[in-house]
Amino acid sequence: MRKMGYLSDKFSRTFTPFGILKNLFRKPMTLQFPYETLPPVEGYRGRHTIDLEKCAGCFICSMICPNKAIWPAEFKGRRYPQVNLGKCCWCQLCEEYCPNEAIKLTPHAMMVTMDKESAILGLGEEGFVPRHQ
Amino acid sequence: MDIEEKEIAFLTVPFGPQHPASGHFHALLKVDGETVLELEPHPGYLHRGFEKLMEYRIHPQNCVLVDRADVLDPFSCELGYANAVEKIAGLEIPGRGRYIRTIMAELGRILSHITWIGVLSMVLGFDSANKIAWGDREKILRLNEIATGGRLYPCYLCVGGVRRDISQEFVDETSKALDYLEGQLSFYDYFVFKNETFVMRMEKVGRMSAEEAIDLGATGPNLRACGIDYDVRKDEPYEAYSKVKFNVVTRGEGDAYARSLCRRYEIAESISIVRQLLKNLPDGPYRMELSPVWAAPEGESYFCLESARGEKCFHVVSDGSPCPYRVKIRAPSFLHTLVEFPYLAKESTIADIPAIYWSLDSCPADMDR
Amino acid sequence: MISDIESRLKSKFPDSLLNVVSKDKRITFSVKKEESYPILSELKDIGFNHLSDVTAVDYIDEQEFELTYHLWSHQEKIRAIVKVRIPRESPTVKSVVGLWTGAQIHEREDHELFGINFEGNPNLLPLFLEDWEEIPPFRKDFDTRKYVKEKYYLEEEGYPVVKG
Amino acid sequence: MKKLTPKVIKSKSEARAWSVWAINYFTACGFMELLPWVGSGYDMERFGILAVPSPRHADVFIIAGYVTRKAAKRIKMIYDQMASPKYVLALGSCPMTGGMYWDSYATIKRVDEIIPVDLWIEGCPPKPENIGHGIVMAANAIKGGLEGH
Repeated sequence: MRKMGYLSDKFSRTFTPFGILKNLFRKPMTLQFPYETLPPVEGYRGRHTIDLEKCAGCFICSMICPNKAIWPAEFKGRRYPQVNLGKCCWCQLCEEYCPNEAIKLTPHAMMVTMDKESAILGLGEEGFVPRHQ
Repeated sequence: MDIEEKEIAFLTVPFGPQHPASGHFHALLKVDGETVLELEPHPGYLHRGFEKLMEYRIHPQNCVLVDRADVLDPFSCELGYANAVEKIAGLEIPGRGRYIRTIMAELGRILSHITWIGVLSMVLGFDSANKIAWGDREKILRLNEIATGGRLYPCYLCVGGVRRDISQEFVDETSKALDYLEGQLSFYDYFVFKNETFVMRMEKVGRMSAEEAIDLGATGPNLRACGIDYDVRKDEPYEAYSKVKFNVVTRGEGDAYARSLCRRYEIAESISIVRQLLKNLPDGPYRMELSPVWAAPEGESYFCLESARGEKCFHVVSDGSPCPYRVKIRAPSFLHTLVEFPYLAKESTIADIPAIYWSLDSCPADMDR
Repeated sequence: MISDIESRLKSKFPDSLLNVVSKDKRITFSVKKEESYPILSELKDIGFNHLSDVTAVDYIDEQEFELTYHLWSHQEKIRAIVKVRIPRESPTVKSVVGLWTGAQIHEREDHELFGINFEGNPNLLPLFLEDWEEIPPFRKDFDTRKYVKEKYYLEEEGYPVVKG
Repeated sequence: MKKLTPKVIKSKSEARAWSVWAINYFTACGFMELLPWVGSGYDMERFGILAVPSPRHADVFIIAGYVTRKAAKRIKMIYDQMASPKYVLALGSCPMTGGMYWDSYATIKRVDEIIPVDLWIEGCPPKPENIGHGIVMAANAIKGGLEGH
């Protein structure tokens, strides 16, 4: 006789008809990726945006950044912070420490590149211009 | 030629970093036929020198960096570091911040245990349970995303409280996810933990008695499986654990199956803890206002907490400057992999090595820091 | 309880316990290097059977290492923290592998990252780093940013461009 | 229901695009974001990607995070054993520029010093949807004739 184990009936009968029926009509767990994805959450920390008017050029964001991902860059005669997504760790310290909320993180998170240089967010009219495809 | 003079050479089998069951950890097995005579661990593949890096960063940057130390249960590292620094300065966190921290710590424990069920069943070749378990952990990561904005690494703590408040949407989503996971637990019972092959693979494998476990420095579910009810949440209550009722899961056998059951019942405990916390969540401030370049006063503190793997302690020495002078992380996986695993692997067969290794639930990133 | 542990220690080692602090189930005291082993074995007999951690802190301006033994007793649920100061030039201290087997790996890590050698520890091979030539990396006089700048980055001015 | 069109494999590169096998050696914390892909969250086997234990059968090497010096030797060894049209996918910012551990003495700052990398996916670690975006992009690129190394 097999020694009784720790749980009450040690060896479950793996063939349980109701279990199979229950699983037969359950929604599949897999999301068909390109057609179905989970809706993005509005508080998610994704790519950065910057408001050029609000930015006072104090570069507190580049000082607080743990990975030194924010470097000054020239744009129309003034120096603005430029984010290098290749170094960033999306910790949102720059948004927290910016005195006049110029730099913000958006829930946009689709960042795939073939070459490394396009990881640096270029400066454009309405803030950062992603150079990805 | 006489057999005795010839020095018997044993075969050494590498249980390498590229083995599907080994994680990022290398061990040399000295093998005589099927039985393993001796196991020589070679860690260091994920060593980034955390404690050295933390001496160059100020406290908010450290709170972001430190949750990369343990990949399977990131929130426990943040909780440890923030509490250790607060103990030096003697800060008192507002009530709501304590409750939110405890909720996130318990959700991190559930996340780590469900990921462990997936990895263990993959290692035992039980792929269907692995796929289902890794599909289930999405629910907790979804909660992380809603509450903190980050999926795997919440980066949610700062010295003095929590960086964001949790919304009513998070509370509803959490109760829905917990009900779903409670239903899944009964599914895991009948599908994994009472499965005949799983029980035969795990029973009487890697057995250690209570004295051996204490001497080897085991903590967490591995120690509680040997019958000793050492749980830091009960013995040195921190955050809001003194206000919740839960019991410490212990079993007596001390083998791989007892460790698995310990973790399975701990998920049920954590679910009930989070429900109690969500029920009486106080209002009010969730964070203390500290200056951006806040410096802890001179002093030293040793804060212990119960992470998913065991007792995780932070020894922080501060010399009054914004950066900590020295941080030492006591990682539970450090002892599981480099002391208990070689001890348990003696006289076991090669086929049992993955079962023992992952029944100790040691995370290679947590071991190397 | 914590008071009778303190009294028992004081009776055994009258003058070698310095600045004893015992507060909310924790007893903390520092000890001279010579008497570290007998006091630790006495603590083990009292009932501190779980060695949680052996931490090394490098006080470079006082030219000393400070080893902290964190012990925990499962019966009385009390934590004991023992501090030992050792000189920085030739840091040697008696190993406690005989008392707790778990200490073997803590000492091996401290040996590799700080250069403290523990007499009596059989296996002090390198643990994390493979063929490491510089001084032990966790010492205060090893500057990791200067090391990284020479080895990996060309110049720091604009973007740190990587060599090669 | 979606229209189930039979998939007609027209060219060699298209056949190669839909059966890219990944080696089962996931280095670091990016593996935690690959779990939905390896498991049943998004299930990469729908794209023909299988986690294969031996480098001889593998086509793509997924570098899932920071690379320490000790691991760099093994990564180089495994990369050399892979069959010729091989691709490398790097997750996160640590392989690209050292990212989080830019001042650590033990990690390699740029992975493409060791092995040539074809596709970078940013994120720390990147979201599964982001990895999916990368996988679809890689498959189209291979179908379009991206020659590996």
